[in-house]
Amino acid sequence: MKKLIDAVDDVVLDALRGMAAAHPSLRVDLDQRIIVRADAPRTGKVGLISGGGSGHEPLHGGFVGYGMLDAACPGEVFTSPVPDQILAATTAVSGGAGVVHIVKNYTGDVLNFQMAAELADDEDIEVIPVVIDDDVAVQDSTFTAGRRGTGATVFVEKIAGALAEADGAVADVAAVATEVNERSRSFGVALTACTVPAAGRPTFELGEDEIELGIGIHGEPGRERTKLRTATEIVDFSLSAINDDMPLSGSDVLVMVNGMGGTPLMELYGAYAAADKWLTGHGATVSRRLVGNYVTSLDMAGCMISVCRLTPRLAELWDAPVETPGLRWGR
Amino acid sequence: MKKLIDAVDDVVLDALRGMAAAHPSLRVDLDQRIIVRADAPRTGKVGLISGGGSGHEPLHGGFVGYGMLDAACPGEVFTSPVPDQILAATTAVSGGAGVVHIVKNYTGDVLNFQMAAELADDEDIEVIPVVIDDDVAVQDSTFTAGRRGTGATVFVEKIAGALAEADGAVADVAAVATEVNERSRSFGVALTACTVPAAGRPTFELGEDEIELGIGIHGEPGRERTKLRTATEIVDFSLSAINDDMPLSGSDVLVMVNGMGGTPLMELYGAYAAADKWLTGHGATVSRRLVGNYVTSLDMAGCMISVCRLTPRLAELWDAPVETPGLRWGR
Amino acid sequence: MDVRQWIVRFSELVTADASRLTRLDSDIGDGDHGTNLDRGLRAAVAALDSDLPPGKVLMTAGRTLVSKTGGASGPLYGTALRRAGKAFGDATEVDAAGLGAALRAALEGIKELGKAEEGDKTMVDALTPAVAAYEGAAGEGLAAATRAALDGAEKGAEATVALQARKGRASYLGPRSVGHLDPGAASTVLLFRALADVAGRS
Amino acid sequence: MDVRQWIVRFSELVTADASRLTRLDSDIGDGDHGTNLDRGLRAAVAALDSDLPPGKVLMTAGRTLVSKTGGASGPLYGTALRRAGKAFGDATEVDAAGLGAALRAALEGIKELGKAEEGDKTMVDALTPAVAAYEGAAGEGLAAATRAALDGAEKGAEATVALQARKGRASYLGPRSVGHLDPGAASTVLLFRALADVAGRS
Ligand SMILES: Nc1ncnc2c1ncn2[C@@H]1O[C@H](COP(=O)(O)OP(=O)(O)O)[C@@H](O)[C@H]1O
Ligand SMILES: Nc1ncnc2c1ncn2[C@@H]1O[C@H](COP(=O)(O)OP(=O)(O)O)[C@@H](O)[C@H]1O
Ligand SMILES: [Mg+2]
Ligand SMILES: [Mg+2]
Ligand SMILES: [Mg+2]
Ligand SMILES: [Mg+2]
Repeated sequence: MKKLIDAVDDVVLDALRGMAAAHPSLRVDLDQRIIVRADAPRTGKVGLISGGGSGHEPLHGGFVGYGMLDAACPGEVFTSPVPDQILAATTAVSGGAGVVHIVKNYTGDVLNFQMAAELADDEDIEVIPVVIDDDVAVQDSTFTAGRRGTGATVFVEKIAGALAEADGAVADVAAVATEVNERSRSFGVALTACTVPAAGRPTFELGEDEIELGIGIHGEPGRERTKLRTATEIVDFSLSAINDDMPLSGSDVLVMVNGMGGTPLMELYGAYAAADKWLTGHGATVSRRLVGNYVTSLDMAGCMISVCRLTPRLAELWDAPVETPGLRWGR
Repeated sequence: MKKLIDAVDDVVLDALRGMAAAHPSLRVDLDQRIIVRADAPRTGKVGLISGGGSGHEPLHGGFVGYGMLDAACPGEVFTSPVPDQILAATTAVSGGAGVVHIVKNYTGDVLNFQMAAELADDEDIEVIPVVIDDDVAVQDSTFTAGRRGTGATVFVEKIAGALAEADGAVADVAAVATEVNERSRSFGVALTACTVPAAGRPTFELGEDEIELGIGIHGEPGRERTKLRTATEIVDFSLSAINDDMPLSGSDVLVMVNGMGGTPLMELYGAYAAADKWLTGHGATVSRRLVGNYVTSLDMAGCMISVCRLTPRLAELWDAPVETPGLRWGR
Repeated sequence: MDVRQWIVRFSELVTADASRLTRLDSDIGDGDHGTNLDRGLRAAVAALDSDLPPGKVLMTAGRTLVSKTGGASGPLYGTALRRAGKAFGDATEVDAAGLGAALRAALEGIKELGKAEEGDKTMVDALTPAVAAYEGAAGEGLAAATRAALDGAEKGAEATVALQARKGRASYLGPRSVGHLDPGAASTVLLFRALADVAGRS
Repeated sequence: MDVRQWIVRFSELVTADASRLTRLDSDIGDGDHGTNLDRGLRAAVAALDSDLPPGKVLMTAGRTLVSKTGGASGPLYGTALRRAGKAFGDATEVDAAGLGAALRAALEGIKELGKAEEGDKTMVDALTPAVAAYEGAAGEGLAAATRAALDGAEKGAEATVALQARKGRASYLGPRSVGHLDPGAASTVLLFRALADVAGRS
């Protein structure tokens, strides 16, 4: 394993040190391991926080700032944060108007956020959790832990963040987050596994001509291993899986062609070309898009496609100004 | 070789298709292979264009837009564009006030841009070329082709773009580009080689515990192969090389910790922490920075550090609004 | 029996086996189970005060696991130890019956929090037969009962290989989760090995 | 001799050897020389009109190489062919003296544009002895002279292995460029092999 790191045990802390030094608009607490907007808390503003394992950068820390998250709590690599940390973030952003927790649907994340919410309740902070579960590769049934939270998290954080910035009430911010989650779906494909620093070897072995369909964002293998396919075939397969679950025809959509960390932007643009063509050919109107690395899985090669069926109100909130290290426009 | 592509011969064209579909603010000519601001040419505005081999995305196409480039001409992967293409870009952005060519110092780029400038001259378009040669890994002597143009290209394109946007005269835009180049230095380190699609195998072989010091951005090996070092050691080595060439103490600096394409953002932030510490410890003041993938080398793992010694005027031009797919603030 | 030694021994065994646990988690999860538990247990051991009664020791260990581990296993093992601690109440000695009640409480705590049933391919599959075996042998004293529990945990864990996961990350794999040992069940075996080691000493 | 056949044959040889040229360029450059030249020459062949006089054929081929190849080799080979074409002027036949003047012009064009001298480890190192050998044997006729030129190119190319590069990308490697054959010198050998093949036929 070759990584640009000092020591496997310090990767998260060192990254936080870098965030602290690079972004004066953020307040990074290295002991608590939280990244907070420098101007938080703002009295009367709903606090919006998220968190999860590290290794998905820029998610979540890179989305802290004006018009998006108020704080992020990064856990160890691919490991959910702990309750104390989530509580510290919750307290730091609480402006008296309640706090919304954006939680990706993984057992560890859900349990740790749940425990943090109980602790926050003890301190009389109202917390509403919104669980993101957009990954159509997983069956949502009583026989699984439910769908995973993946790419749509970016959509939710941006749109809910815009409403919170515009002084939306806590119930409304949670409601719009839920609405975005319900209107969004994702599907991911890996060309290579990733290597967790502490593990030191790839999370799975894949042949030179094999890919994994339906992967998550934690280096876990997907639903199915198959022979290498072209970018267009991969994109079409992904969008078909999404469309089967949530028909897109007639919709105005926001689409993200997201790199998993190790795939060059040049290839992501090629994939975007295929996605745009597929969507247009299937009756959807693509009005907004992101192409790049937004929800990564360390150095994994591959891509994840996320689609959100917009409403005029969601489109407006998406377009609202945002100023974070990872997403910025309008200011 | 596993890549998210359709066919090795079409990667550049497919990426351009994606750029065209994703960015309505750009006009992409698939035949000429140029990416142009939709609002170009603007009468009386100096045109600013750049180009070079593909595989360095977001450079250069991702830096076309308000406050930066007017057009980019991407060649094949790691291959300079051809004169006709550069001429087409030059003509497309010529608003009668002259055009500045930002050329990275490689024999191929220099020769092709030179031929294009001669063709432009035939059409009575004044062209001033500015050659970027910021890479301290290469000796600038009569025994080499001179220093390579690498990371500082982003600094030059942003700052010269700001002046051009503010209606600077062609000689002034070229002069500020030259000034930024002279005040900037870069040094890069590779943890892995990259794979050019058409070649189908890594450009060089590196052992599990080896790295290359002083690499360029074309997958070529560096000056020296050495054992794996920590991120802090790599950063310190890089900054020492820069500092030896251009003393930084007492300067207000803009620094970029640039990923080569395959290194996770989390690691780049860790490297940034080390860079910030080194610079501060050596008497420099870091007032501005970029952390991320800006000048890449396909899927290569590693990083390149670029430093520019700012003046108040350069800082102001850096801070001016920019709106491109790859760099955006202020609007 | 000194429950502090139980946690210390559990931590030692997890440290020794961390890379195996992580490898098991790579196969059907996200490759962090050994690292997680090792980090959490080291912190728990550091937080333990030797002069506390058994109930307090376990509650402290549980709280620390929750605070320091992260992932699914942190809250689950943490809650288990806290519940076990609560079950001891103010008791100053650990006897076979008291430990039995504590283990039962731990199991119930995990099931309540994680909503997993036997057969879902989780730590519950090792814990359930372990607790049952303990209860069956409790009359024969601590050493024998904890040995039976270890035996139950091992058999239960082994049986997860054939199962398809229905909880936790492995469930995302669907049928591909079959044929792999559940990492949480594997670490539960270490929990009971530690217990048998420590109970056997006294 | 039909210069159009020369370009066609050069293109065939480059296509057959493209991956070797690219591999050589990977070692001390950026791994695109074979791809570049193959793309450029295919375009040049497609642009050729069979009814043109030799000078025009070479000028067209040169212009197309410049337009379609990219990289350093595109402008260099393109300029070489254009200069060679110019040297032929309006001649309708290719004789040994005419070809000699054209080759000399090609070499000068490359040196002027690229500013490389012999010993810099570039295509100039293959071209220079090739042209010299041609000139030495020009009196013996086209077939013999082009065979001598090929021989010179091969020897010159081989000699680049021991050199340290001072021009082009390989110069960035400093001493590490020693021990590798220069890719441009290798493709220049193919240029002269194509010439010998075609001149030998007629
Ligand atoms: N809902 C659940 N109930 C009981 N145990 C569970 C549940 N979900 C996961 N586990 C256990 O947790 C283990 C994984 O722990 P760990 O890898 O530390 O956390 P994570 O899955 O968050 O990475 C699994 O092997 C399984 O035994
Ligand atoms: N200044 C120069 N003069 C002559 N030949 C050169 C010069 N620079 C490079 N070359 C030749 O060009 C070859 C590389 O061509 P190619 O790989 O197609 O272009 P690039 O270096 O732009 O990728 C080198 O092997 C060398 O022979
Ligand atoms: Mg985990
Ligand atoms: Mg090249
Ligand atoms: Mg795990
Ligand atoms: Mg080359």
